[in-house]
Order: sequence, then structure tokens, then C-alpha cells
Amino acid sequence: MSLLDIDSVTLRFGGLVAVDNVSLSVNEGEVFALVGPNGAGKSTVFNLVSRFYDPAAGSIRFDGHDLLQCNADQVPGFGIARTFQNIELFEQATVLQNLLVGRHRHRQTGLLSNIVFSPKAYREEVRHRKAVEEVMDFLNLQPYRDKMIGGLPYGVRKVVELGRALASEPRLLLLDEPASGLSVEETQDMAFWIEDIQTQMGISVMMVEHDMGLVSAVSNRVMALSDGKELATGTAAEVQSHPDVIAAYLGTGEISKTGTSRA
Amino acid sequence: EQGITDTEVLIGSNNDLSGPFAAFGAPATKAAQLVFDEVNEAGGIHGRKIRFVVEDHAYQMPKAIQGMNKLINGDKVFAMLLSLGTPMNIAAFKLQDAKNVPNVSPLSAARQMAEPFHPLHYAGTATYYDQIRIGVTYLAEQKGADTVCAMYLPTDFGKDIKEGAESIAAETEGLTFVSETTHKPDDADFVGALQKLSADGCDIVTLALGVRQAITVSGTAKKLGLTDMSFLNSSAGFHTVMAKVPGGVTEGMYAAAGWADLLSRMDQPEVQKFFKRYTEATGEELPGTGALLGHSAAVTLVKALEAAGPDLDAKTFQAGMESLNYEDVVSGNTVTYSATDHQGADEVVISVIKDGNWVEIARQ
Amino acid sequence: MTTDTNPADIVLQIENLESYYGPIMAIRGVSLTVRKGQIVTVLGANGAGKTTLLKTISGVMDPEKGTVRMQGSEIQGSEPDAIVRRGIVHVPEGREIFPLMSVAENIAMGAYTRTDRGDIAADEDMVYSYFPILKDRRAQRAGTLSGGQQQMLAIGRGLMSQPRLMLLDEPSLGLSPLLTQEIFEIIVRLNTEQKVTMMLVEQNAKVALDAADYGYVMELGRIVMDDRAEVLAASKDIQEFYLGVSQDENQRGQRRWKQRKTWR
Amino acid sequence: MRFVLKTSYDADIRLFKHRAQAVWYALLLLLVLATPLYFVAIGDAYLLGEITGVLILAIAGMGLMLLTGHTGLPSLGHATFMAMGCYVNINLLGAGVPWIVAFPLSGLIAGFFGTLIALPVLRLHGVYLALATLAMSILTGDFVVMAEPWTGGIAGAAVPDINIFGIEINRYSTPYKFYYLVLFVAILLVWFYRNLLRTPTGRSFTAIRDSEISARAMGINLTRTKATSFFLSATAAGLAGALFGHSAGYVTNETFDLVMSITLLLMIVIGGLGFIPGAFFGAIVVGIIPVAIANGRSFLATTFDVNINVPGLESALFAFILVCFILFEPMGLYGRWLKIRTYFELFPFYRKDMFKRQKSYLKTDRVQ
Amino acid sequence: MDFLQLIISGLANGCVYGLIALGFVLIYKATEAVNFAQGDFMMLGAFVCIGFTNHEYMGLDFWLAVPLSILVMGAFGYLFNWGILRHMFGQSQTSIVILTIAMGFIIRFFAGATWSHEPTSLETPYAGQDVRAGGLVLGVDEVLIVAVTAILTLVFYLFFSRTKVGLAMQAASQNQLAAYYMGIPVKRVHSLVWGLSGMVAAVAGILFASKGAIDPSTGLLGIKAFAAAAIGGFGSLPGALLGGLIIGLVEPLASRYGPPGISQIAPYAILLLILIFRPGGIFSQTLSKKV
Ligand SMILES: Nc1ncnc2c1ncn2[C@@H]1O[C@H](COP(=O)(O)OP(=O)(O)OP(=O)(O)O)[C@@H](O)[C@H]1O
Ligand SMILES: Nc1ncnc2c1ncn2[C@@H]1O[C@H](COP(=O)(O)OP(=O)(O)OP(=O)(O)O)[C@@H](O)[C@H]1O
Ligand SMILES: [Mg+2]
Ligand SMILES: [Mg+2]
Repeated sequence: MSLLDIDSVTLRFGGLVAVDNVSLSVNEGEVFALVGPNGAGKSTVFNLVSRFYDPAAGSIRFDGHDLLQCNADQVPGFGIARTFQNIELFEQATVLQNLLVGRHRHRQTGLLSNIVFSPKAYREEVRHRKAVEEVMDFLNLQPYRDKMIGGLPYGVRKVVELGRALASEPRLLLLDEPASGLSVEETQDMAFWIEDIQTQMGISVMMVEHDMGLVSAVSNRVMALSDGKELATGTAAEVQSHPDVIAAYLGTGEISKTGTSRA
Repeated sequence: EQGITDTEVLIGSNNDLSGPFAAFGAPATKAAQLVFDEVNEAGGIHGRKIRFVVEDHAYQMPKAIQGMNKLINGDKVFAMLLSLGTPMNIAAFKLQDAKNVPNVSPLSAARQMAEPFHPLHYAGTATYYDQIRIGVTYLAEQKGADTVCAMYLPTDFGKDIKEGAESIAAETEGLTFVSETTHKPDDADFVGALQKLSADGCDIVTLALGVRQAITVSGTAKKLGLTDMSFLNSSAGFHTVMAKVPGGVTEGMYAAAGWADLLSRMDQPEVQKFFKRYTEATGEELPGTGALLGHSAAVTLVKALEAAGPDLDAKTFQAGMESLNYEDVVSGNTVTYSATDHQGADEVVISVIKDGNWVEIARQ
Repeated sequence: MTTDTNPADIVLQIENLESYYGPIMAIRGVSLTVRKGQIVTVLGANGAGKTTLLKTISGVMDPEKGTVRMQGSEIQGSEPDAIVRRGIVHVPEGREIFPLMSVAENIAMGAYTRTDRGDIAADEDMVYSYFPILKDRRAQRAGTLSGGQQQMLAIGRGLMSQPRLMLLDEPSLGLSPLLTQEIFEIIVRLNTEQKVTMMLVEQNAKVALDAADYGYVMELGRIVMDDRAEVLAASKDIQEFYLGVSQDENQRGQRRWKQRKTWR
Repeated sequence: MRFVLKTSYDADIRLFKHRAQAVWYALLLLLVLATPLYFVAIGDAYLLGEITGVLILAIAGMGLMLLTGHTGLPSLGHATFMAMGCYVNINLLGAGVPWIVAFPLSGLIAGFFGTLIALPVLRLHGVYLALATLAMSILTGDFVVMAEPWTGGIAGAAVPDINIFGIEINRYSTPYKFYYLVLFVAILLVWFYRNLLRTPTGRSFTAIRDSEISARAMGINLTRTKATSFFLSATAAGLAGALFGHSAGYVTNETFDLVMSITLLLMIVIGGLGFIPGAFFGAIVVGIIPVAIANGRSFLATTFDVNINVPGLESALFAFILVCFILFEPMGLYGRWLKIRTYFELFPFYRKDMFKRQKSYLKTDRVQ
Repeated sequence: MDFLQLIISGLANGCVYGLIALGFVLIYKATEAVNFAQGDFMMLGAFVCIGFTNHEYMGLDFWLAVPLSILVMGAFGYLFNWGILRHMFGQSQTSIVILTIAMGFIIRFFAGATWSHEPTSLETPYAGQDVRAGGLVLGVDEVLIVAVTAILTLVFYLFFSRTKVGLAMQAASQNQLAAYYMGIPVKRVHSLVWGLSGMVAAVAGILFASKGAIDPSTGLLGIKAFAAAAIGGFGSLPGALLGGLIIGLVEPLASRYGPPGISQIAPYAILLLILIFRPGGIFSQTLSKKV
């Protein structure tokens, strides 16, 4: 059963067609990967789902709801959480606080009870912390718990971002290049986490990633985009062997010390 | 009684030395200090030297409150002299009155300085309100004018002047108040305002603007050829600088004030002495309006202290103040106080700028 | 270190460098040598201090202790622009571009320290030939480029200053496999054709070691290993932790309960 | 450094991180409660009045701190909200509403109208928001004039004394009562403020400050959250305005001017943006330095007969001190305080250059 | 005719705002700092010129005094940056704003102590001279203001868009770190632009002072110039001029045809309206973040 349905969506920036009549759907419980050359429009698809952009045409539905009817801040309410390609954390807050903001959609207390810190607010806080601690344990973030984001290395920030998204207990997780800037070892951790997220937590994942190793390790289906258009869809192996994908995106994988790989 | 010892009497002033009215406050306090220095050098009054404490509120209420608190509760001054700003003075009354601190010659010609009557409130000169009423009456007679207008800043000062103009127009047969424009201290272009006043047929325009702005208004009116419009300033615009603007820009401006211009009276030795002493002490080219006011107020205070006798307190001071009746040569005015009159110089002098000088043309 | 000690050959010599972020010591007594015409790579896990090392070299951070010598003269603590004029260019981590300026203007800024107009134009063409997409987007505001495009811009801009020594911090970050491959080809080409010395920080250790002549491994702010690239690539630890070649079939189980690294 | 072993979720939720901190705060509370005793002893409440003034400033400062320091929205218009609070208070008192009702209402009404005014400009950032609020501040005086029936316009309005269940409180005649009243309000607000910061509302504010995009992606409604922050901020400013009115005794269209707005911003920056104590540190600087300068001058005059009579020197000296503060501690006094504290906590292991500022670089504000 | 006169005078006055705004924008465009003391810089420039040329001070020839004061103010701006702001490099813009506010106080004090608080007029050779054409009157001072403002705006516009240093200034404001990586001497660039802005302030001050009298509180005008800069779009040079002109026009129109009081409200009301409907000003210089 499909959870997210993107149907013939088009988006233009001036004369540039960044997303060109793209349709895709992410099924409940699957890991769906979006690959493609730089500037293909992958992040833009994410931004469309997040409602940062309004498409010129097409529809985006999540679990039967028309996402185009709502604002960016209502999207997480349906259970969609995301990370960003270039890391958008709350720099002047600790890891713990960042993750707690991720819980925002589960907020149940109002302004007044927050101001006087009513027993209800207290109980809610305890609940949030519990959930967040679990996420931190899962992602091995405990050592960084009370550290300011501003001083964390790139790789840890990537994980914190994942944690913040997970803290919101989403149904669909959008990961924009989760492994960029991670070492091989960390990328493997990421692969295991994504697997666990899918299998143990039952969260569907849609991700953009250039590391084909990671893509083939975790994804059920892969779609390749180029210039805003769909190139190929299928299993990782199918897409990876598609000649257009190889030409536009993958290359040969060998560094020739004499000339460019672009023939 | 606070602020008095056998050797010293403490006088306070909550003034603007660095804000928009520093052009009045700074010279006024300097001139007053010079008077006190002279008195102190001569041994003080009844053996008491005068110590003058000035606080700078830069025309801001929060600072004024701090200054007031310091002077009255901290320094514990005996009297306040030359405090600048209507709201600042009014705010201070509550505390001053409770502590029996007299308020002498504030740098505000608002009506509230002496009205309603309070035994310890003494205004120095005629109010803006009266100045403008007298000035308008005089000009209307002279020029056969039948319309009055006002250009003013929305402050207590502007309000007094506008209301003065309005009330005299209402009371005088054949005179009507027809138009008004308001301004802010940073307004620099008056073409629109003057065109409006001209279109409304204004004969006399009363001005309640900063000196700098009044100069621009006059220049603009000349440029636009509005020669049959007469501009009437109050004491706030009766400023030597105004007359000295190069190029004859301000020629023909009128002012109704509680004193006469200095430069036209330089033949009087006392005026000369004041002039010399002030310019030497400050290095300024000439004592302006503020200096003159400061001097007069200080002289009033000194005379009142003398008259109060050695047993100084609020009661004897009041008696001293109310006994005053003297000719203030420097301001060219007669200073009288009495049990019913708490306004010193009642005369209003009307002057006009001629050949770069203020020239007295009438007095009332 | 290699035994060759001809001092004229040494482009960059770092001794005992220590840098702090407030109270946090990020690099702890690093010494290394970069020789003329070499490609040197620095490997290391997250937070090892690689970025800090490059920043200290290029002068955007001041070291607390130690010296950085560029061809014999000490440069630590100078203003970064002075260091650029000495011929060191730093292509930073995380696409530090000028977001409101056009792509073309960004690239022009790369040549700020140069005065030879004709050659600048030629180099612009060179950059555009490496990254044709940038040519198409010459007038686009750099801030609206996609992540990878911004990375290309940052690299292209770095090439414009005709450096003697290039510091590259994760050049392949966010680039497609094809482009990663091309970037490394460009690096190798510049190195062989224009004799640009390179110091390269990469997470993608495989390509980095492929391209490099010499490698350093950093851990927790220290250099824990250094050798010729081939040697490193053959080392067991490197293979396990940086190249992802696992000895154990049951990778997952092992990785879940992984032991920390074994050096030290 | 002090390590706190956290054993339960409560550890992060508690107001005080550890016992010692609670003790310090208790001591501080005792100190501020006992301060009047000193003035009773010397029989002169002059300086207590200034301390009360500092507390009023700090209340307004907390309002602005919430908006600027914690939500990242600069405002050069907070004197406007103070004016609202002050005039509402005067009018309610004038209408016979008891102070105990009128006072909180004046805050809430200021908050309500503050939010209404702010709504159209909530899309703005940085300089633009600062300028929009600056415009608001400039127009305040004009609105006070226009609303003459309620404000007394140019002529001004006298502020009635406080009366709580028959207890008369006036700034000058009963300085001690006034001090305790203001202190109570300040402490209450600090408590509210701290509660806010440890609950979702406060977190959504700081989230917006750090990254609007992420905040939206986490489900935070920007307009509503910013409006909430504006509301709380204007409410605190309104309360401060009402108290300020009581302390001034008389207010006119010129009382709540741009300078006051600027002073508030200056205060929280000097105190330390983003920290509640920063509002107090800043208020102390802004409130006490002029007093110190003025008294210092008087002291020189009386004891050494040194008369410094340069008009405006005090303002300039004050400005100069501010320049020094900013120059040597751009992160604010609270930042400096943290360093001093760390110094003592670490004592033998402290390195001199530990807090040496590492070079820092700014990025444009124009990309949001 | 009256109407035309109104418009022309309004434009001339608007140019003064534009000129001060130009000073703001220069600094903003190159450093993203907001100089709250720009109005005071202008006032200081005017007084410096008065100090050089007025008979009671040095009495130099006016045409010698002008370049001298421009130089002095250029040096002042440069040194202010070099001696003070440079020590805060990389600190938040808010701190810099506060610093410039405090600086404004100090400048006002200095001017008051040196040249007194009394309004003073600049003695110019063209004082009181008019240009008359078909019933319209324009002071020589106003003609000069219009001409100089137009020229300066154009020059700076070209400087920023065409020259390498101009581009580098923009680069330095957008990302200081990246600018350093490019070898741009960011701190020197900052000092330079503060120097330039000091010079512009001197020009504005001289032109303004020759129109009427000035006193140390003249710097208040800076706030209106702020509004002008924001209306045009902070960071846009033509925007600064346009914003200045808009305010310059709106004021006399409002005071001529509106009820009393409206002309003081009008500039700020327009500012608010523009910001509500175009949050970045007319020539918006902002970009929404790409993620
Ligand atoms: N605001 C914008 N204005 C103009 N063009 C834009 C804008 N945002 C994105 N683009 C263009 O749209 C295209 C798609 O960008 P997008 O960020 O989706 O690419 P991507 O597939 O995520 O690439 P990468 O792998 O490099 O991150 C790019 O060519 C980019 O330059
Ligand atoms: N601004 C900062 N403030 C405090 N600590 C910092 C700061 N930047 C980095 N650090 C710390 O310095 C250490 C080294 O960081 P650095 O960024 O140099 O690592 P790196 O090797 O480049 O990592 P990555 O591979 O993630 O880029 C890290 O432990 C990090 O926590
Ligand atoms: Mg992308
Ligand atoms: Mg790094």
C-alpha cells in the first residue's frame, strides 16, 4: 500500500524546470532511494513534500491526505520527518534540546501550563525526555547529549539530524544524503540504523544518496532522476546497470590518471 | 530643611546638557555658575556659599527621574533652579513639594510652572502662552492682519504656543485662527507646510520650532516669495544665532519674549560686564539666549536668598522671593514677585531681526 | 617520514601544532611535511581534527603552539589573505560560497589575488570546461545552486587562484559518483600537469589513497600513522576502518558490538 | 568543570542543575530581600530607588530578551509596549479598577495590542524587523497625542499611587514597599521565564531563532510562535511600563521615546543575549553607571573641590563605558560571568588562554 | 507651478536622505554592519567643514575646506574601523549596532563640546543664491545636492558592480570566511569602506549644512535616512536614493495636502507598508535559503 504519492509533479525556477512531471510512490514499510546527478532535482522533490515549494502542476498525497492543501508546518503532523543535505540544526542548543524540538508535533500542553509548569506540563516533559533518550541510545548519541551543536564534528551532526527526525516518531522519514561526509565505518552504522528504522520501527524511508554502496545495501526500490526527469526505477541492481544511469551518474568508478572519464 | 549648612546652600538643576535642548541648558547652567562663583568669591550669602549641582537628563524621562532622585533624595538640595523641560518639571513637583524644595525659574515657559498657584513654584518669565498672545495682538494691529496660523512641534511648548495663538484669535474681533502644521525636530523641508499656510491665507504664523528649523522656515518663505507672511517666535526662538544667519535669511522675523536682546543693549555697563565675563569664561563668541536666562535666574535666586535672611528655610525663602522687585538690566526686564504673583519678569518684549540684529520694537 | 630531506623540496612543514576551540583542544601536537608536487591525504574519523588542521594552516584559525612553514617561512598566525597570497588556497568543507552573487562572480572572486587578466579568462574557461553545468548557470545566484553544484563551484573557485599548494577539505562531499571520479582526475591532472601540490582530506579513503602519494591518519587530534599511500592502503587497520574491507563475514554482528580501533 | 550525573529524566527538567546552584540562588534571593535593611539602617532610601529602577528596567529587559535573545527577533520598539502598559494602567486605575487587577491587565492588554501590531511585520528578519519596530517606536509619541482622551496627550497624565487592599504604595513616600512590589513582580517573571525555557513553548522560540527552516520542518508554525513570543514579550514590557509610570509619577507623549527602546536593546546586548541573567546584568549597567558617574562627580566636587563642568560629559562617559563593555565582551556580561565562574570551578587547572576568542567569521543575514 | 515647486524641493530634500542612506548602504553592502551613527557622522562632517571655513574658526577658503573635511572624515571612518571595530571582527552585528549607537553619543558630545550646541550655519560662497527658471526657485545649494547625490550614487553603483574591489566588498559581506579563503583582505576592505562612508557623510553634511543651520542633534536625520534605505532595500545603492526621494516627496505632499501631523507619520507609515508587502524593500537584496 503506498504511503506517499507524488503524481506528475512539475516545478520551475524561472526558466529552469527543476522537477519535470515526476511521479513516484513510497510504499508503507519500504526504503525508497532517489539517486541522480547533481542538480537533478532530488532535494527539490524533498522540498516539495515538505511544502517549502509549491509545484506548478501535479499532486502530492500522503496516506490519503492532500499535502498541497497544507502548510509546511503541518506536514510533520501527518508523520513526515526529514533531514537536510547541508545540515540545518539548531546551532545554539544542545543535542538534547535539538532532539526535544523534534518532539514538537507531540506537544499537548498550552502556553499557560508551560508558563506555570503545571503537573501536566511536567508529565509531558518526562514523556518527551524518555522518547528522546531512547533515540539517543539507539544512535549512540549519549556522549554528546549536553554538547552544543556548534562544536560538533560534521559526522555527529548528521546523526543528530537523523535523531531529531526520529524523535518525532514519524511514519515516513526523508533523508537527504544521510551518509555524505561520513567515513566508511560511519556509513555502515548508518546502513544498520536505516535497516533498523525500517524493520524494527516500521518507518518508511525515502532517501537521497550518492553512496551506491549504502543505496544497494538498504533500499527496496531506487529511482534515478536526471534534469528533473525520471531516468529509471527499479531495484538497486537494475538501476545501477541502466546504461543512461551509468552515463549520467555513476561513471566507471575508476580514476584514470590521464584523462577525464567523460569521453 | 535639607541642603543648608552654616557655610553652604545646595542648589540643584535637572537639565539638558547633551540632548535636543542642550543649546539652552548648557549655556544657562554655565552662566548661572558664573553668577554663583562671583557671589562665592565675595563670601557667599549670609556666610553660605552656593554649591550648584547640575544633572544632565538629555531630555529623557528615565534619566530625568534618576537625576531628580539624586538631587532631591541623594544630594538633598535646598532648591531647584533652571530645571529644563515641562514634563520633567511637572514630574518633579510631586517629590519637590513633598520635601518643600522650591522650584525657581525653570527652563520652561509652560503655564504649569506657576499655575495652579503653589507657594514654592516660581516661574522666571512670561509663559509662551502669554508671549504669543501679546505678540499676535501687536502684530495684528501693526500689520492689519486678520488671520493667524501656527507651525509647531507636538510638545508642551508647541501646544502652549498654538493654544495661545488660537485663544487670542478667538478673543479678538476680526482675527481668526485658520491653519496649522505640525513638525518633528528632524524635519528639514518646509515647502509643503508653507505652501499650505499660504494657500490658507495666513498673515501671521506663530512658530514653535527649534531654532535651526525656524531659520530654514524663514529662508524657505523668502525663496518662495511669501513676503507678506509674518513669522512670530516665542522666547524659544528668540535666539541670537537666529539673527546672525548669513545671507539675510532671517531678516524680518519677529519674536515675543520675556527679555530683550543683548547685543542691542551693549551700551549698558552691566550688560557689557556679563558679556565679557561669559565669553571669557566659556570661550564662546557671545552669550546666547540660554546664557541670559541662566544669568537672570541665578540673580533672582541670589537676591531671594539675600532677602530670606540668615535663617534660611522654605518659609523664609518664600518670603524672600515674594519680596523681590528689581530691574534686571541684563535681561532688560523688571522682575517682580509677590504673594499672588509667582512669575518674575512679566513684561513681554517684541523684537524683530533687522540687519542681522534683534531690534526691540515694543514691550508690554 | 621518508628519508629524503632536501629542504628545498618541502612546501609545507608543520611542527607540533596545537589548536583550540576555547577550552577544547582540537589538534594536539601535529607534525607533518608536504613535499613539492606531492598529493598528501589526511584520513581520520569524524572529529579527528582534519578540518581544524587545514583551517590552522590557511590561517582562519590561530594555533596555540607550533609552527607552520611555507617554503621555509613561518606563516602561522598571519591573516588568511596573506597566506593566500603566498600561494596556499583552501577549498573548505561545506561549500563556503557567496550566496547572493552569481556563479560567474563567485568564480571571478577566486582570482582576486591575481592581476593577469588574460590568463584569468583562460582559467575561467578551464573551470567551465571541468564543470559545464556551472557555465550554464553562470548568471544564477550561487545560493540557489544544488548542494553538489555549490561544491563544484567551491572547487572551481579554488582553482582560479593558481595556487602552489591546495588544501582540499572533503572535495567529494555531496558529489555524484561520476563527479567524484572527475574531481579526483582533475586533482591528479593539476598535480601532474601544473605541479600543484595537494593536501587532501577525504572520507572516501579509497579514492583518496588511490590518488595520493602519501597519507597521514589522524585520531583525536593526533597523527597516529603515516606512510606512502600504497602502504597505507594495504594496512589491515586502514582496510578495516577506512576502506570498509571486512575480514569477518558476519559483518553486522561484529559491527554492532564493535570494538574501538586498536592503535595506541 | 562540574559533572552532573544524570540519573533520571528529572535532572534536565529541574530548575536548578545541582544542589550548589540552588544554594547560590537562595543566597541571592536572601540578599535582594535583605537589601532594604541596609537602607533602613543608614536611613536614606535614595539608592534603593535606583535599585528599584534597575529592577523595572530588568523586567522590560526580560521581555525584550525573550523576543530578541531567545526568539531571534530584534525590536527597537519596546518602549511602545511599555507606553501601552503604562497608559492602560493609568486608565484602569482612573476608572476605579483596583491595582491588583489593573496591573496584570495592563500587561495583558499591552501584550494583546502588541501582538496585533506585530502581526503584519512577523515575516521580517534582522535589520528589516528592527527598522519596522523602530518606525513603530517613532510613531508612538504621535499615537499618544492622538489618543489624548486616554493619555492626556502632550499635556501628559499623572499616574495614581498604587493601592493594594488599602496599602498605599508610592515610589518616594514608601520606597521600601515599592521595592518589594517590583522585586516580587521581577521574581515571578523570572520563574515564568525559566519555566517557559524548559517546556515546548520556549524550545520552539529558540528553534526559530536558530533555523526557521528546520523549525518549520519540525512542525513549528512560524507566525503563531513568533506572535506568542511577541505577546509574552510585550506583556512583560507592558508590566514594566506600568511600574515605570508609577516610578515616574507623570508621563507624557515624550516619555516612551525611541531612546528608551534603544536603551532596552542596548541593555540586553551588553548583559548577554540569550540569557535571562543578561537582562539583569544589562539593567544594572544601564541603570547604575549613570548614577555612579553622577555621584562620582559630586564626590569629586565636594571632597576634592574638583568641578568638572563639561556639558554632556556624563552621557559621553556612559557611552564610552558601553563601548568598552562591547569591545571587551561582545558576548555580554553574562558571558564574562560564566568565564569567571568557570575559573573558580576549575581553579588550579585553569589556563590563561582558555577563553581566548578563536577567530570568528560572519555570514550574511540576507539569506533566510 | 506651486505643485512643481513642491515636487522639486521635495526631491532636493530627498537627496539629502538619499545621501545619508548611501553611507549606510555602503557599509551594509560591504560589511553587513548597520551604522547607527551615520547621521552623526554627517553632522560631524558638517562641523568639521564649519571648523575649517567659518570665520570664527579657521576661516579657510570654502573650496579648500570641502576637500579637507572630506579627507578628515574619510580618515575618521577608516580609523574608527581600524581602531575599534576591527577588534570586534566576526562578532554579531547586534554588538556592532550597539557600538555605533554609543559612538553616536560620543560624537554628539564631541561636537557639542567643540562647536557648542547652538545652531551654526556653514558659510558658503553660494549662500542665499537661487536658480530661477520659469517661476520655479531652487537654491544653488539644492541644485548642488541633487547633482552630487546623483553622481555619487552612480559612481558607487558602478564601483560595486564593475570593479574587482567592489565585488570583493560584496563578497566580504556575504561570507567573511569564504572571502578570506579567496585572499580578500576582509579587515582592510572593511576599513576602506568605512573610510568611504565617512567621506560620503562629510559630503552629505556639507551639503545639508549649507542649506540651513546645523547643531549636534542634526544627526537625528539619520533615522529618516534609515527608513529611506529600508524602503529602497537595504544593500541596494539605487534603492537608497529611491527611498530617500520617496520620503523627500511624501513629506511635503503630506504636509501640503494632509491634515496636520500626517507629514511626520507618513515616512514611517510608508516604510511599514512597504515592508509588509515587500519584506526586503523595493530592490530586495534577500534570498530565501535553499536547503
Ligand atoms: N531557488 C532556486 N532558484 C533557481 N534554481 C534553483 C533553485 N533551487 C534549486 N534550483 C536548481 O534546481 C535544480 C535542482 O536542485 P536540487 O537541489 O533539487 O538538486 P539535487 O538533485 O538535490 O542535487 P545535489 O545532488 O547536488 O544535491 C538545480 O539545478 C538547482 O540549480
Ligand atoms: N567551533 C567549534 N567549537 C568547539 N569545538 C569544535 C568546533 N569545531 C570543531 N570542534 C571540535 O574539534 C574537533 C575536531 O573537529 P574537526 O572539524 O577538525 O574534525 P574533522 O576531522 O574535520 O571531522 P569531520 O570529518 O567530521 O569533518 C572535534 O572534536 C570537534 O568537536
Ligand atoms: Mg540535493
Ligand atoms: Mg572536517
